[in-house]
Amino acid sequence: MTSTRRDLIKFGGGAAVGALLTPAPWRLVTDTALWSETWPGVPRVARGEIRARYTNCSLCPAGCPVRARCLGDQPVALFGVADHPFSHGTLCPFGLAGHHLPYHPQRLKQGPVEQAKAAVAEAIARCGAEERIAILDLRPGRTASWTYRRAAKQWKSGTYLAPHRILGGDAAVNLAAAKNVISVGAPLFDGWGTPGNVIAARDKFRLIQIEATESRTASLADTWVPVQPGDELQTARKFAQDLAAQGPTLVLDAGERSEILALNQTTGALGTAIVSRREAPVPDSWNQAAPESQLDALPDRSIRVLLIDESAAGSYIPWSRIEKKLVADNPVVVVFGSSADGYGRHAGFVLPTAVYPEAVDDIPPAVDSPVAMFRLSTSLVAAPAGLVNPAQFIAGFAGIDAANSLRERADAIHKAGRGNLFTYADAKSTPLKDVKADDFWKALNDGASWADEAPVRPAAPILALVASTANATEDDLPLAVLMAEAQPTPGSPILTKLYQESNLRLAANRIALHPSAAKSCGIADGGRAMLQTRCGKLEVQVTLDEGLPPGVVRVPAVPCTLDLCGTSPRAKVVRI
Amino acid sequence: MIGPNKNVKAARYGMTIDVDRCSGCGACMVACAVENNVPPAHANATDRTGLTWIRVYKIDNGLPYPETRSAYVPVMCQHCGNETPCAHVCPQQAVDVDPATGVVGEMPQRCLGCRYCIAACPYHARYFNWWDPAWPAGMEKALNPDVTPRMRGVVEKCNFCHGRWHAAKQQAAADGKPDTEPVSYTPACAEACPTKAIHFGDLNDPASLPAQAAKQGESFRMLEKLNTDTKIYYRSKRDWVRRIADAPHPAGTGKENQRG
Amino acid sequence: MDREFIARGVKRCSTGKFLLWILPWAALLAFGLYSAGLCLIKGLNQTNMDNRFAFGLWIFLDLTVIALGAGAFFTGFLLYILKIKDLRAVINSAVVIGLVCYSGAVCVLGVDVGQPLRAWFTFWYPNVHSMLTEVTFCITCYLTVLTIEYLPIVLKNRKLRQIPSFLVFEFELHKLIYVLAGVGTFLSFFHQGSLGGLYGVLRGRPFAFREGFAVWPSTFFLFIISAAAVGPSFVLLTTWLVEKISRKKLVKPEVFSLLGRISGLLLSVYVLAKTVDTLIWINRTSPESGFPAAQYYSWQPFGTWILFAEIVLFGLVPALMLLAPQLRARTGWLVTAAMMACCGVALNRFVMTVQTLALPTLSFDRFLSYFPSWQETGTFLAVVAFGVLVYSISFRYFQLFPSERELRRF
Amino acid sequence: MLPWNYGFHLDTGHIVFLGAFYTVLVIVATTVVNALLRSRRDMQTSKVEHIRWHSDFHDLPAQDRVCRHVLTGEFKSGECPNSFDCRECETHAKLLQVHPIAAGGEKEIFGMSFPLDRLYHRGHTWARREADGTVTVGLDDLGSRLLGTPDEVVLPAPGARVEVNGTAFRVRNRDADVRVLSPVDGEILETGDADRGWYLKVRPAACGELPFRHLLRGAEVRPWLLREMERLQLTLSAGGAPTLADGGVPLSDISAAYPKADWDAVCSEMFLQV
Repeated sequence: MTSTRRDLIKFGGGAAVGALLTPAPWRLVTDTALWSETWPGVPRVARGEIRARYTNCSLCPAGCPVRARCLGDQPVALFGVADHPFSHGTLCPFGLAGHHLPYHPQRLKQGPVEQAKAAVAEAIARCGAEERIAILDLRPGRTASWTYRRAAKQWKSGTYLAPHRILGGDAAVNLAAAKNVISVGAPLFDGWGTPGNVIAARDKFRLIQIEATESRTASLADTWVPVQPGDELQTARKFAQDLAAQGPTLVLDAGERSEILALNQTTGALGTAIVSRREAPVPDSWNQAAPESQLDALPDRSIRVLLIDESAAGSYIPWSRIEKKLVADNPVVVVFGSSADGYGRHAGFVLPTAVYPEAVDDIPPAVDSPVAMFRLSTSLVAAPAGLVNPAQFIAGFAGIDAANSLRERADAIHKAGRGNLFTYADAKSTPLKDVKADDFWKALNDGASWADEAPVRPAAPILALVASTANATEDDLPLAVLMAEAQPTPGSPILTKLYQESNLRLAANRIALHPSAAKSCGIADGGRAMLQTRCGKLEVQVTLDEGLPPGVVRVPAVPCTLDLCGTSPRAKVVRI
Repeated sequence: MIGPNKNVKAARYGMTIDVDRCSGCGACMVACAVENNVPPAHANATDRTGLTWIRVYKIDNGLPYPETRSAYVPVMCQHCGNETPCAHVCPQQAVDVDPATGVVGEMPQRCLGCRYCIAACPYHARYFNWWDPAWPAGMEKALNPDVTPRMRGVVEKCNFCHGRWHAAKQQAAADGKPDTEPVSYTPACAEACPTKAIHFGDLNDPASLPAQAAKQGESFRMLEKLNTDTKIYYRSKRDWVRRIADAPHPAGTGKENQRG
Repeated sequence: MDREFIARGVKRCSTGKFLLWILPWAALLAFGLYSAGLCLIKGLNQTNMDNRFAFGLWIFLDLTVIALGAGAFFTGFLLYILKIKDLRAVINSAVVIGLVCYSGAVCVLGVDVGQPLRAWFTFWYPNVHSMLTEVTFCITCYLTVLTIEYLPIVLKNRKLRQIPSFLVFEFELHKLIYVLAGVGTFLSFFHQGSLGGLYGVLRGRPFAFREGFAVWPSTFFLFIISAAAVGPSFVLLTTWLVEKISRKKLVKPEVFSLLGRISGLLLSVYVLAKTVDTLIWINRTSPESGFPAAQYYSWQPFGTWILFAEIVLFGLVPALMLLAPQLRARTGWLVTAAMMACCGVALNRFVMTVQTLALPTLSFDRFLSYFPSWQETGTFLAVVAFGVLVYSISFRYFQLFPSERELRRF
Repeated sequence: MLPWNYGFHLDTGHIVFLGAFYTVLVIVATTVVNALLRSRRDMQTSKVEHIRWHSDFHDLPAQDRVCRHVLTGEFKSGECPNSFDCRECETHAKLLQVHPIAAGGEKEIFGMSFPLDRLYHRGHTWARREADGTVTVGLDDLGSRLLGTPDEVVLPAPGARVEVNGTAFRVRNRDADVRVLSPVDGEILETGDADRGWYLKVRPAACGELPFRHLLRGAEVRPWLLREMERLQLTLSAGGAPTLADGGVPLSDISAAYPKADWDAVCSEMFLQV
């Protein structure tokens, strides 16, 4: 038989109708929905081989061990290292989002490097006899810190500055040995020491939190003692007397005020809960280094060149205190940091630095580590071009070689041969003397930490107490300022979950007031207001918090607020 | 959608959360967002328009300062087992309860964003994508490859880290374990919690920590009287904390006692 | 100029005057469409809704207009099924009102969802247990029916009916209209009900949750009755309004009073049922789910006054007014009562939607407030403008009130 | 929705729900299709005129639809169920048996001439049976006075068919555009004009008495005309025009006398159309 066109059409039509009776066309209709899965604005996730890489978190001195879940080389999630004897695999919320920091929209990538070089060189050249070249290191104890001290030594007027600290340097805290802890607002569970260690030790000591508001730490304390700001000392003293009998009683203070930490001398904490700590060995060639000195010790208007290393965050010194030490006629201030929001706001030059997890740096032992530690934060993410390494920048001026300082330090530690090396990949702890120098260095770069061996009898340190400067009474300012956090917290973009998408933490542009206090200023919840102190004013949004005492304003710890309230703890809130 | 299968040994994944251990640090919220590719907030987002699959609320005993005592309660999808309110109301089967795991799943590519499920959920555990998801330049490289980001205009919520469950399933298969056995895994929040306040496990497995915790006297579930048979058990030694399980009791004033 | 489009023997204002009346409404519609467009293109972040106030002005609007539009199906039901011939005088108007309300509601729903392009999924993967599925199916079907019912009214236009095929089709379709009326009634009963069920089934929201019969909570039936009760009232109201605006006599006074009586009867039934339901809810349903009913009303500003207003002030009072013949005889009273009835039902829908979401469920929730953004309000106004426009045009060119022609003689 | 879709399971819920949904769809669709088919049939069987009259009649005010026997006072009240087509009306047939219509009556009513040799249609046309079996159709006196001297008369071509109550011819006067209804069924043989006194000569479709049963005659004419005058008066007054001089003879061209009246409306009333 022959098939005509008519037959073909018939066949086609029949096929079409038949197809309608099969699932195929209907499934196709269903799947048209998938286009909207990848519609504009929704990024496609990459695919690839998943592997683990290890490093140490350098966002704070805790330096928690980190296992990075990597897609190829790109970290996509960070975890603790579960078996680590000190950190117990804990990461804080900021550490968990650390791998986002390189992508922060406010992140600084370019800077006037050459101009800065020229300006510094010129300033050093015309530096007067009484004038100084100062390096401010916010996180002392690092290898970079040694580089700074060595550099400072090269200049006749070189000075190495570090924030004043009583605990965390030569004197460290050993929570495991404490029977009671009297914490005057110290954020034990919110950024103090090494989170994993604090939580592990928590069940063994009794915690008395003396604080005006019920902070996170207070809410987990055995006893929260609400006090009026200013009455902390008496209260702490009272408790110290009562508790000393029951065993080593550690007294901590958020602001490390000497008069409060001095209580430790009477509570049997010295030598038990507070021990002296050796620093990790350094090459002998380095002992030509300037001593660590404090800002307040310098005469006013004496700093000609100030180089501030902000790349490794530490305790923030309010600008007003720095500012009065600078010479009057255009001093040169260079800030090394990853954002311009810190000291960069006041500096002539802001030079961009690498951030965690790009930067290669070592992390000094945390305040709660009774022994010295040496661990590296290695580079998990390639740093963009045009960044500056502050240590090498400064070393360059001083004409010293710091390129290999980390390796040299590692070798020095290895030479001393004390302590143990804990490698993360295999969770193994080996005595350092059983490790070859190269293996040690390799291990440190692949994710490991060296811990000094604990002394047989811990020595009692001499606390570096200094007479505190009493603040002038400011009765015209009705509200006492309470900082929400100890220091500025690293802001990964995803932390909006805590600051903006929930009110779990106080956002940078907000302050918290008791409803009655807010009412007296005529401010409603969410209203705009001006926060005023001796040092200036700042526009903020007000959040009402019935958990606060009426006479108090709770302020987030960010550089601008710390500049504002750091030195003058009283403020007033004016409606706008 | 996984149909009910007779010979599958069904799991009932659940959690026990020790409120007395929660420091309210927010690690769980961050870990959750990282794991599930939840985008950072849009500039105009607030605590009422954000995306927080798990959200830590600060609660207090309602007494004035200085008698105020507060605690932190992480609240995520409670994975109701009985007439799951959201699954019940979804007009187009975008929400389903997996009989093999008891997990209440959300299918973003099926959702039309009517938000009826949000209205239906008494735990406010469901979140709507009010904005297009946006990450800072370059950050999309750091997204979790196991989870597809959701688009604007759909509802999303905690699914007990479905990506991790899936990975665990595949691992089990690779290890030659029978497909009918429930796998054990840990969601991001439980893994990240620094104080180990959150524990995850199979409530059908008497040995699992949640199953045991559920039996303890100090355990409670949110709004138990609604008879939604939730799978998140909370725990506290403090009476006033346990009372948050009940309906709100405004002291005549309509005073709000939530600041989380 | 458009004279040959206007039916013989009825007076209509001049084209210019008509355009003048249309203009502001058209402008309002344009503004509304703009704001709706914003919501569609930029997303629902343009609204003030949020994760806790997931429904806002729009859902309230939908529930209310659909209740008011119920006049269409109920009048049709009374006229074609129960053969109450007097209602022929308003049926066309009722159909237009229904069409306006339903199409408005459907459009707003289209804007209200986050992914309008997936709206068809509801038909593709229906979850038959969801009240919203029932609503979607019924409303779309009924909108189709209304459109078909509207067709004869259009085709009867003086100019159009000169085209033989239109004339004939209109004639034949009108002969079968009772079938559509029947279907429409069936559909309307269900979606009016399921709109009530929408909130009644929310066991997670004990303020709204109600026990019921089979799969339907009591609100299902309450919504049906209340809609049927307020439908005629709204038809009465609009007719009166149109008479006032066009300064014409459109229907016989006895039709007014008939509508009033129907409305009154059903309203009183509703008030009775609602009272019983409320008592059961306060004393059993709510406490059983752990929520003492008293606490709902301790959150200001929604005190017990709202309950009183809903049931007594805007329920019982208008019901009695409409039932009293001597009051019904006076247009003023009749219209006031009808208006109150409409407000009552609107208030009921408000309580169901807005108050339900405002009330906290977790003990550490706060009482939430919500105020619509201008984009939301704009979209809302678009529906109103759309309604006025469609009705005005229909009134000018189509025979909404068949008795108008003979009434002009007296 | 469909058995092949994800999540479709044949449980009671689905069956009941989707069953109901599909049923509704089918019913609605059938109704519309049915209406379409019927109208197609009507178009083919050219029932347009028939339907137009029915739908017009349906829209006439109740008091214009009264039975002719109400006019004569035999009944108190009653709407005509057959839309003025008494040929198929049993009641009318019976009544004719009981007492046939008196042939009497006068040629002059209200000064208008209504010759007795004609049968009158309620749309103001008359039909006269000629000796040769044809029927001449014309406007009655009131009709022609209403339309006065027309601006235009559109007559159908010879050979065209007309049917009872269908359009016989169109007359335009002022703003009035009137379809004059035909009193008889039949085929047009010849067309006349106002001067010849008649407009159409028609060969009737059927012969005998029956085809003319619906037309008014003899004694019926007067009461009918009385009613017509009332209606005219009402429409005019509604148009805001002064009323006719009571009992006075209507002018030869009423339309000219009422320049203000909406003459289109008036004519549509009087010539039974919408």
